[in-house]
Amino acid sequence: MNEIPSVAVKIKEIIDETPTIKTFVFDREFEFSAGQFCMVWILGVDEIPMGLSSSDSITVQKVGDATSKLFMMKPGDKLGIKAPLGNGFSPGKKVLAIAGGVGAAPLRPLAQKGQCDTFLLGCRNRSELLYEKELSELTNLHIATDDGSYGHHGFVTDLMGDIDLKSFDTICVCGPEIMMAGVLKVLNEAGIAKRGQFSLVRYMKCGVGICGSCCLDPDGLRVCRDGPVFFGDILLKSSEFSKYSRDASGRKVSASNVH
Amino acid sequence: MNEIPSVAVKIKEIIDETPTIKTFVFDREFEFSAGQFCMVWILGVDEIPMGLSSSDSITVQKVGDATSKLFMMKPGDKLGIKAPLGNGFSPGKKVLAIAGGVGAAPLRPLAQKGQCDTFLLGCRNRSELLYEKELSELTNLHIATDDGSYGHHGFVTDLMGDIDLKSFDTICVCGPEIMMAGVLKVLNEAGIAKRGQFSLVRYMKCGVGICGSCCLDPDGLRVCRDGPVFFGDILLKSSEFSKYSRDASGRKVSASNVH
Amino acid sequence: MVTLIREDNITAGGILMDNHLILAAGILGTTGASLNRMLSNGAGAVVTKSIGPSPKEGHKGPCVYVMDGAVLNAMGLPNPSSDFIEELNVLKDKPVIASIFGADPDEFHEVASWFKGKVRGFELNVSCPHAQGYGAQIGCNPGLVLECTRAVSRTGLPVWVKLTPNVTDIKESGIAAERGGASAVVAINTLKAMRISTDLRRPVLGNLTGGLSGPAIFPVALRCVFELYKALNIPVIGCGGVSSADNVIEMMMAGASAVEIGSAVLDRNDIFEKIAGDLYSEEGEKASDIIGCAHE
Amino acid sequence: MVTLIREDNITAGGILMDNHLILAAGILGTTGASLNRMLSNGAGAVVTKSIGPSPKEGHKGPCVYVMDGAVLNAMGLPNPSSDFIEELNVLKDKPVIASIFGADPDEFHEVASWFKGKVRGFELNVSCPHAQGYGAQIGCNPGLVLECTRAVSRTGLPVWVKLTPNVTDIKESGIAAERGGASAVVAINTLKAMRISTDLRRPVLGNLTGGLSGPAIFPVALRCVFELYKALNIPVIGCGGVSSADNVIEMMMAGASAVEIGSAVLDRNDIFEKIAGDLYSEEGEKASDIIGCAHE
Ligand SMILES: Cc1cc2nc3c(=O)[nH]c(=O)nc-3n(C[C@H](O)[C@H](O)[C@H](O)COP(=O)(O)OP(=O)(O)OC[C@H]3O[C@@H](n4cnc5c(N)ncnc54)[C@H](O)[C@@H]3O)c2cc1C
Ligand SMILES: Cc1cc2nc3c(=O)[nH]c(=O)nc-3n(C[C@H](O)[C@H](O)[C@H](O)COP(=O)(O)OP(=O)(O)OC[C@H]3O[C@@H](n4cnc5c(N)ncnc54)[C@H](O)[C@@H]3O)c2cc1C
Ligand SMILES: Cc1cc2nc3c(=O)[nH]c(=O)nc-3n(C[C@H](O)[C@H](O)[C@H](O)COP(=O)(O)O)c2cc1C
Ligand SMILES: Cc1cc2nc3c(=O)[nH]c(=O)nc-3n(C[C@H](O)[C@H](O)[C@H](O)COP(=O)(O)O)c2cc1C
Ligand code: FES
Ligand code: FES
Repeated sequence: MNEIPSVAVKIKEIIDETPTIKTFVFDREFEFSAGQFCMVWILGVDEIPMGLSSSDSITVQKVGDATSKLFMMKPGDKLGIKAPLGNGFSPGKKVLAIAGGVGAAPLRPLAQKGQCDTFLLGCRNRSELLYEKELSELTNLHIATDDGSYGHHGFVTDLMGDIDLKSFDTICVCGPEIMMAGVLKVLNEAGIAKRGQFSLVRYMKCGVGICGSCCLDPDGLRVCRDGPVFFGDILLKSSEFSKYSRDASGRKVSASNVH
Repeated sequence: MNEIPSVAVKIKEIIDETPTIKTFVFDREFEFSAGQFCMVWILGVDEIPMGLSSSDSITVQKVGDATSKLFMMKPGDKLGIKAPLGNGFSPGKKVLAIAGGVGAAPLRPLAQKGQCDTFLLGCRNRSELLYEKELSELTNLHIATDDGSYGHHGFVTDLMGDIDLKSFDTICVCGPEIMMAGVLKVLNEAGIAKRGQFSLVRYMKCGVGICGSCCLDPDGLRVCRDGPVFFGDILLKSSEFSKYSRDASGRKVSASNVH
Repeated sequence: MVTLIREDNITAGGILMDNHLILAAGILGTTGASLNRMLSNGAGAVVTKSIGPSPKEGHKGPCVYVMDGAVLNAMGLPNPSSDFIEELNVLKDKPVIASIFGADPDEFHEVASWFKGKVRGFELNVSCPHAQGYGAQIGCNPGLVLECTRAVSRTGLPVWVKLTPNVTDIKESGIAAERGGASAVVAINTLKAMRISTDLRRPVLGNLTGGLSGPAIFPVALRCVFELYKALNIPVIGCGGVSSADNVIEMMMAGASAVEIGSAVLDRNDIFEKIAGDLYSEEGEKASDIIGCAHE
Repeated sequence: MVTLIREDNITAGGILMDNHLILAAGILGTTGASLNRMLSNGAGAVVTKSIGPSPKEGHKGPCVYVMDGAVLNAMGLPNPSSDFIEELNVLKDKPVIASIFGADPDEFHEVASWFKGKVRGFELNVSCPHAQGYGAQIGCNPGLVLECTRAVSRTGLPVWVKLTPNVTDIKESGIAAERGGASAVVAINTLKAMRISTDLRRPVLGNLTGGLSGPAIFPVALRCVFELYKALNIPVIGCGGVSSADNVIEMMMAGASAVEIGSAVLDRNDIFEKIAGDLYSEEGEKASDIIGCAHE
């Protein structure tokens, strides 16, 4: 086995993206491909998985202990980063990205690398919109808000009707699992489930593929090592996707609690 | 640190060289340069250092427990060999080899590789003569016996007077330490101590340079790792060479007990 | 290389398995699907994540630190407790061993009772080096080891006792397990260890110290197997740092009847297939001729 | 990388040395010349081969087995006993620590008495894992550790006690040493371990089992230093698997006041020069700010 070091980084800049989301920029870059993630060690608190939102940043939604501690940090503070981990997206020629909420984070590098043609971005309301300016410059950006405060009033899946899905070789998706299930359903109906690539979230204790806390039913695929990105046809066969996940102890939690 | 494996070899052939010396031929070859040695693990008994007398053999004089056990072995029996160890000879263009007794063993590969012009071989009596036929074919061989039963009657050092020492770029020497001291004295008087390369024997416990049992005074050079071959000018400065050595416990033993 | 001939009905410590290679406890053993995957990938039997009397979330991260040739972990025995039983539904009639833990003989017995009819046997975790009140805190007390073993033996299923190397004399723990009615001992669990990030000036594990596994501990595991084989009459299952077929043979020569593999799954997920492929051959020897042969 | 600033008068456990790097006992420590060479090659102090009450030839070979990143040895404490004293003549006024062993407090005291006026202090070997009646057989008995330490303390010279990790709780041994008057504890000696040649079907050491050293044991050594630093008031000297300047810093962060280096001499004979070159710099921090800082 080869070392997976926890590299010390300094926070160089903290960007307020939305009232609940911040981007933390590090003082060093990591080689990675879009969709790969890192384990972020918040000293004295916990180590948590985060998608790389660029070669030197993570974009974090505050949801609990560790993310709250992160939100209290200041430029100059240090973190330990294990990166890159897992398998990212495999973008084809023409790529459609579909994001819900902070799910835009791991998709953003596709846009930055010029690998994304069209971007469908959904969120609760206008203030929760992530990377709008950047994405509008780099991609053909379509927006939907749950409350209609901006763009299309409704779900991001609605936007899929407006575009020629079949013209895309790859559809990269990240967001709440119920939203991703909706996307997969549309793709499946269009007969192109295989073109869909979905970035999943499961409770990760080790992040490197040894502990088993992130395994998916029914094949035992590890989200941290075999994923986090899975092809649509694989997920169609999953008895777990969009139905349940497991918590830190390994007990099942139904999908309504899955963000 | 890199592994130094104890390679299992089968004894393929046992050659009776003299009444007290046998050559054990292995079923596998080792890359080495003349003068390098191996640690021979005689199962259940001990592990002892032996010069490589060719890429697949050692030539052993029976002197004690381990060598006696070796003498009882038969073709097909197994040994563990760590090889090659230490630093061998660095032969120049024209090489003179001077051997006393079983000291011919580590010098023999020089002859086999065509790197040896002249070979002075000394031993107790005719029956103790080692490799005579082979060496006479490969080199310009001169022989001396202590009892005069063959060749020159006297010491091998006497033979040095018969040849043009200064015509040799390198003089490779192995034999009892008192004999090697004699050779070094002659070389030094001729002003060419530096051309002499001497293969030393010291009590070795590890053979790999970590335990310190084989260190030479006054510089602490390790015979197993920095040697076993040392240049004449280094040995001229040695307070230990030809005077004493140390036994298994590290106590000094005077040179009369050094073989 | 020395190889084994494939034999039918391989049993070790009273448990029938498909080959001599067993997935170690706590490695990809949290779900039935994952255990099933390891069986499909060539494991001859699998040990579950250690299950205890009540659900545990485990320690805060970092929980695992991977080094060159070694792994450090302090998971803190996260487990879903009795909820785990339903994971076994997909493993019917498969060679599954339940790893269990508790704070005392009663807890061990209670947890064991959930598994009756669902597994081929038990492995008692009395050896985890980083779980307050559990694991090694029991394992270093031979009296408690004996009592816990006896409590689970009452189930009638084979009981393996997994020992900690973090004791002055592992043979004492082994003898206690044997006296308590164990069918086998498993040696070893992890070595108590730690690393510090010099850049961050902090231990790299959330729990500060943890357990060392992987190739680095193989020589220690081998020594424990060797000592236990000599001291006990029940079989010894080797565990610790095994990452090749030759390591398996070496463990068996030291006295192991079968071998558990954990950290090596980091190298490749199909490590069991790979090792089994190298381990068995037509010209192989009988396992019984290899087991303990280094004692001559 | 974190570095140290070169300071004058570096002392640890009452012993003045030239830098924080010490040659470990039994490594190239059989002769005065060899110890001298290691000092010239950059060691800040040297520990001698362990010297006992009567000459010993040690175990039959093989005595050492070198693996990738680890060394196994069973030398069997070969030593010339009192004959060793004359080896120290070439080491006058140099930072030399005598490693000594005995079977009981009286033997320890007797051996220590030979060294008065010749060394800066003692290191008691109560930790060698493969010497019948000596070493770890004393080290795992806290009462004996205390008595032996007290016996040598009577010489008035600083006494370091080198501890074995092959015990259930190394803190107990450390506390015993502290009570006995030790100036420091050294952690750790080797881990009890073995390897078997599968081709030859035999343990690779003449003594069957031996002691594991080198990088593989670094995480165990670090944990021991960390635990002892927390439990004791006397300084801890780190030892075990150190092979780089960053390892030295890591040991010091765990609580080591200085660090011993053994097996790494296999990589390069000038390992002390190399590590010291990397360890010290103009922009370095004070050692006192680094020692124990991982305890925050
Ligand atoms: C591959 C991957 C990529 C991710 N990328 C991002 C990202 O780019 N931006 C972002 O904001 N979030 C991301 N997440 C989710 C993020 O890991 C959790 O929000 C975070 O761990 C919550 O930690 P907490 O201590 O603040 O919350 P807690 O108080 O611990 O719990 C809040 C919720 O977070 C989830 N959670 C907690 N710890 C973990 C863990 N170790 N692994 C997975 N989920 C956990 C739990 O399901 C829980 O319901 C990603 C998760 C995964 C698995
Ligand atoms: C680099 C080197 C190359 C050698 N090459 C040869 C060779 O090619 N042929 C040959 O016959 N002999 C060679 N020897 C000497 C050989 O190692 C000893 O004769 C042998 O170890 C004796 O072992 P024993 O058990 O039979 O003798 P013992 O009964 O142990 O003792 C007999 C004598 O052998 C010496 N000896 C014993 N063990 C060792 C040891 N571990 N290291 C060094 N000396 C030891 C002792 O000084 C002792 O006086 C070499 C020695 C060295 C150091
Ligand atoms: C991440 C991880 C989790 C583990 N969890 C458990 C556990 O729950 N119960 C247990 O008995 N051992 C557990 N272990 C120890 C392993 O089962 C095994 O004894 C140890 O890792 C040595 O084997 P290896 O070197 O092949 O990994 C765990 C080890 C690791 C690395
Ligand atoms: C060949 C060898 C001989 C040793 N001899 C001794 C000894 O005589 N006394 C002692 O206290 N420790 C002895 N040790 C242990 C070392 O001093 C040290 O504690 C151990 O090797 C761990 O450090 P390292 O990993 O840097 O080698 C020996 C170690 C080796 C490898
Ligand atoms: S988080 Fe441990 S296996 Fe995925
Ligand atoms: S024999 Fe050990 S150093 Fe030379």
